[in-house]
Amino acid sequence: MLELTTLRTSYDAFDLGPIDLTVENEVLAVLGPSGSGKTTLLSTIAGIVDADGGMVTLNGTELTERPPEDRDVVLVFQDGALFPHMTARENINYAATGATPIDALIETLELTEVLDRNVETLSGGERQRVALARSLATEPGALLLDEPLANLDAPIRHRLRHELRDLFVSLTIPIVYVTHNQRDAAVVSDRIAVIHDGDVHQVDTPTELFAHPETPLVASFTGNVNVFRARIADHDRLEWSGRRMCAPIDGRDVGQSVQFCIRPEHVSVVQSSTNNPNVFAGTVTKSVFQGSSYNLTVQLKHATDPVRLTLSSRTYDRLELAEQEQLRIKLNTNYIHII
Amino acid sequence: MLELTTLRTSYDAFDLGPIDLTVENEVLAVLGPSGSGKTTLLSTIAGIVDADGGMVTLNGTELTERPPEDRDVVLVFQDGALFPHMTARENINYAATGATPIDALIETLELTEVLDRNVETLSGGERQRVALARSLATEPGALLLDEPLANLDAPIRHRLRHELRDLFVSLTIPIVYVTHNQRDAAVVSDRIAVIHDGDVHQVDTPTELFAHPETPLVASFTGNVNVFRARIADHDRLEWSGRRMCAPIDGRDVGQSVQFCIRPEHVSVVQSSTNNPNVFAGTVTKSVFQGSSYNLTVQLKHATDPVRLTLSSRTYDRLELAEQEQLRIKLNTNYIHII
Amino acid sequence: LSPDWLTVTLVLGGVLVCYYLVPVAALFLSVPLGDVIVQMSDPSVVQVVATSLVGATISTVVATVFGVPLSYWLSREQSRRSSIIVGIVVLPLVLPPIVSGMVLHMVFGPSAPIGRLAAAVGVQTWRSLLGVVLAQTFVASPFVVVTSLAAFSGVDPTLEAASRSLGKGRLTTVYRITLPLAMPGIVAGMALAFARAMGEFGATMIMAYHPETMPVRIWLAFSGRGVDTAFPIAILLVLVSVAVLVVLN
Amino acid sequence: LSPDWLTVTLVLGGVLVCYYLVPVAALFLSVPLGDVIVQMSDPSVVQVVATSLVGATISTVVATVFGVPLSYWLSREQSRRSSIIVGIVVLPLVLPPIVSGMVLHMVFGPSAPIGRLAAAVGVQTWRSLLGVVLAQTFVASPFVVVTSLAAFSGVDPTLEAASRSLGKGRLTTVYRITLPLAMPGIVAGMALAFARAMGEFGATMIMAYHPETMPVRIWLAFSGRGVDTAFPIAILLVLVSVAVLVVLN
Repeated sequence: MLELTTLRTSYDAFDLGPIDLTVENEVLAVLGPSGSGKTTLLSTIAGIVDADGGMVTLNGTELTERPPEDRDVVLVFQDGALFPHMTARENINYAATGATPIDALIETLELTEVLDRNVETLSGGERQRVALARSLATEPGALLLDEPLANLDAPIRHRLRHELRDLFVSLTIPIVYVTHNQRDAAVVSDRIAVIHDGDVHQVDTPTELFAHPETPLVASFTGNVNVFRARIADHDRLEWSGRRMCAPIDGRDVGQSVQFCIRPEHVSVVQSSTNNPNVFAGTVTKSVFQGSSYNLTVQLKHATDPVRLTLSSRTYDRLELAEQEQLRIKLNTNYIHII
Repeated sequence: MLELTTLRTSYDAFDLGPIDLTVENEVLAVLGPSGSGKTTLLSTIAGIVDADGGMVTLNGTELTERPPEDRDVVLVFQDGALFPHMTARENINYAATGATPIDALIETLELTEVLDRNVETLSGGERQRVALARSLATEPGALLLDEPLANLDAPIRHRLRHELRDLFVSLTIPIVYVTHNQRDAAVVSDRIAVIHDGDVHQVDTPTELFAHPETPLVASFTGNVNVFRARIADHDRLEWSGRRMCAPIDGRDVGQSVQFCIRPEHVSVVQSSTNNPNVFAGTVTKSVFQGSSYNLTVQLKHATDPVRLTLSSRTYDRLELAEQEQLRIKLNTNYIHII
Repeated sequence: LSPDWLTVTLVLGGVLVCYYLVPVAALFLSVPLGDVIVQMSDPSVVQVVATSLVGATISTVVATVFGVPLSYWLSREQSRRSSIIVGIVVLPLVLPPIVSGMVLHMVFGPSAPIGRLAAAVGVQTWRSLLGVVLAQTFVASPFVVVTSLAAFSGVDPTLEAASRSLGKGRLTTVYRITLPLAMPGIVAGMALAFARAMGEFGATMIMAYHPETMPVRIWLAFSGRGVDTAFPIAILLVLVSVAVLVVLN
Repeated sequence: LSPDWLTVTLVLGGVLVCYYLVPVAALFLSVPLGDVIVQMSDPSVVQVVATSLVGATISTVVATVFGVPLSYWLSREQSRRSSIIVGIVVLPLVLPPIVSGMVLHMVFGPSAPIGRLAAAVGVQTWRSLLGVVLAQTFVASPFVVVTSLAAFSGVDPTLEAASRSLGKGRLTTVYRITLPLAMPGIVAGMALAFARAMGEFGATMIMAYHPETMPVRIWLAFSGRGVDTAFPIAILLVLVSVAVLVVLN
């Protein structure tokens, strides 16, 4: 178990923390935009950047004052940080403690072919796998990864993302995985911590985080782009721009001003005209093909802010929608989330 | 109209072409993985890299032998290539021909605030907008863009992608937009050219390209990951691992070996057991949450290769699927594409 | 670094730094500044300083005019030919100055072909201000070429490509983009060349023992004549060197 | 570049390149190689070459032992203090050698405190091999420090961080990661220092006129005694310089 207790540091005029996080033998993804302090956090845990305050402990042992080599924590750098004067094999052997069965590692990571190549000649994906093998060869007590997929092409990225997940599950150590990509975070991790401007905003399982963001910032960074102001109307209704609709109010005070959000893929298009309070009429102002789906922007009659929705191309084709078309959309009560 | 006729070049031991492409007053996205020759292609059109053969013409004028400054074609470099010793305003004025209303450009691109800032202090998105304003200030006859969104964070990237599309539509010149991101390509362009190893594999509208890839390579690079071998059984059926199913055969020879593909989001889950030949029974071997959707890997009873499908979290929640669960999937005839 | 290793490093390094610093400090502490200023008004000292300044200035200008275009060309031409030329440019930098003086003497000396030819039309290429300039230019001008070359190479060629793609020709691009960005490096090279020319001793001793430059006068002072005049000249040379260091940062 | 501009550039640059190359070529063409080899067996020439080689070797070793740890420390310490030290290290590089000799003479000369102290215990710091080494070290050792510093700075600190994160201590990291990666630069610095020490003239003239080094002998030859012995020595010095150039590439 890796524990960060009110961990603080400042680096290059950037203040990180105080941060409290507990990582069991699980994968914790740290999700945030560039400049949010993700790399500084990893460097502080690894001991490469000194902490200004707080504590890092691994399985009960305090690491805060120890040099990086005595922490039993390995950091995998963004570009791999392979030693350029060594082959892939030499890189891995450099780190090996002798106790680890290196061969199994090399096989798992499919490195047999590239072992004797100069690391400068490896592809991005191969470099990352060598870096990972090198790190695991030390049999670390915890593993830290800094955007391992950042510089890879989409197809390789997609494959490696799933391979990493499988590998991580087979290790039973705390793993911290830093990324700015919400999909990487969702696929790879057991829990996600959203970080912004050096502070942790929310820690939750991927499904919880994406469905129930606690702040508008977390909502926007997890693709939850429909965030609207509303007021609690009664015990099960929200008043939104003069219209009342059903929503999970969860005992909030009537009259309270709130924000609610709904993910674009949770907004559905309904064809029959009903009296459902959660169905709204509007006009498609923009329709954009995105490869595997369509993004629609809908201007509702009763509200000023437009609603964004994502439709699979299958649904889109069936509905025969187009720009300036009238339609009815439904905000399903189950997917409305009040912040 | 920008025309490339059997254009060839070699650069850094990489051979590009021969390439034939015609770009009307439209946006042509050039989509390919890194190292596929995208940047070399742009550099050759702009005259920064010499062509080894073939021709570049713009509105009937041959450009092939002209220096870059006499081509009336502007290349927007990946990182913007802003002049670091000038402010944003000076960068734009450097390029201005005098004839263009710079002010309108600055307003459209929301640059008023940053005009007098040193360009080194600008954010990635601001740099790209300054680079774009600078390029448009020359009133070019054609615009070339090299991965303008590559180094931006997801939310900014998403916004700028749509802004670029609107801007491009307002210009009536040939625009070539190079990217390795299929979503960027789909949103921004009128047509997409898929390039790989220096050759153009397919040129088509985004919807056509994503639905009807002409080669397995195009299929895989556009996220069309389900590609299977089959045989034409009769005038409207395909034989796939011993099972016959309906498919758009389009008069191919009976007995011919083919490959067919279907996008993961076009595979649906059906609940009732029917006699539909396109419904197959299988087991979920893997289920991965991806932020806004779930990726399922399904092992069918009759076939060896697994089928990948994407379900919206709404559908996924309703079906209450999990790993090792039995289910039936349907490959809708309309979405099966034979290569 | 274990503490011991760091200590060893700092002790070894400290000895070296003291070895550089103490002698220079000794120069400034040995003579009262007042005396130095008085000696500076000695007409023979003024003459020597003037010769050095004029020679070094001419050498620097010649080096800049001939060298900067060459270094721009070298920075943009990546070929076997250009790397041979870079080798030739670096040669005078690693050649001992006394050898430089000797080889120049074999071309421009009183018994050498060009030297005799020039003398025939009334220009003396040795034991003259021209001789001083010839020696200083040979030794100092490579600094301009090498430093400007590094400066030009540091200017991203993408910026030049961008400028040309924006419709500006090569000349405009060089003047408005490349030169401004390379300027700090070019100025640094000129400063280094000027300082090297001011301090030139070996080649000057052979090519132009007369008219005396500052380093030659220091040598003469030490070999017997007017030791005192060496101090203001040495201090002046140290100040020029320090000024160059400041320019370089 | 319009064609005219390119022509002007190449003409100006060509003049400069010829100015570097022709005198050096003249040296090699002036004397038959056979004569040079005969002169090389002159015992006085052998003695002079030996003094230069021994002196330059000692200076290079001293510079490496004292300088490389310092430059590693400088490359990893980013502070005002370290940038002042870099300034002090560069000072001897821009100081005219004759001034270097003069300031060393003020500390190690016959009438200077350390010089007298050393003489009292029987060690003569001037007009001796030690004097040669003192002069050469002062002038040449900064090349080792500056070049190694650049080499160490070129080693990505991330690689050191990675090594330590993999459980290796600082010493292991330096020996197995940093030093191997910086080695080409360190060797280049040693080569430059060796060449500079071999060619040292100005400081040696003041600190150790005797025993004669190769540059001093060339000067003596030119000022009257045995001109012929200057040729093999000059050619040898040119060859050392060219060898260094080859090492640098």
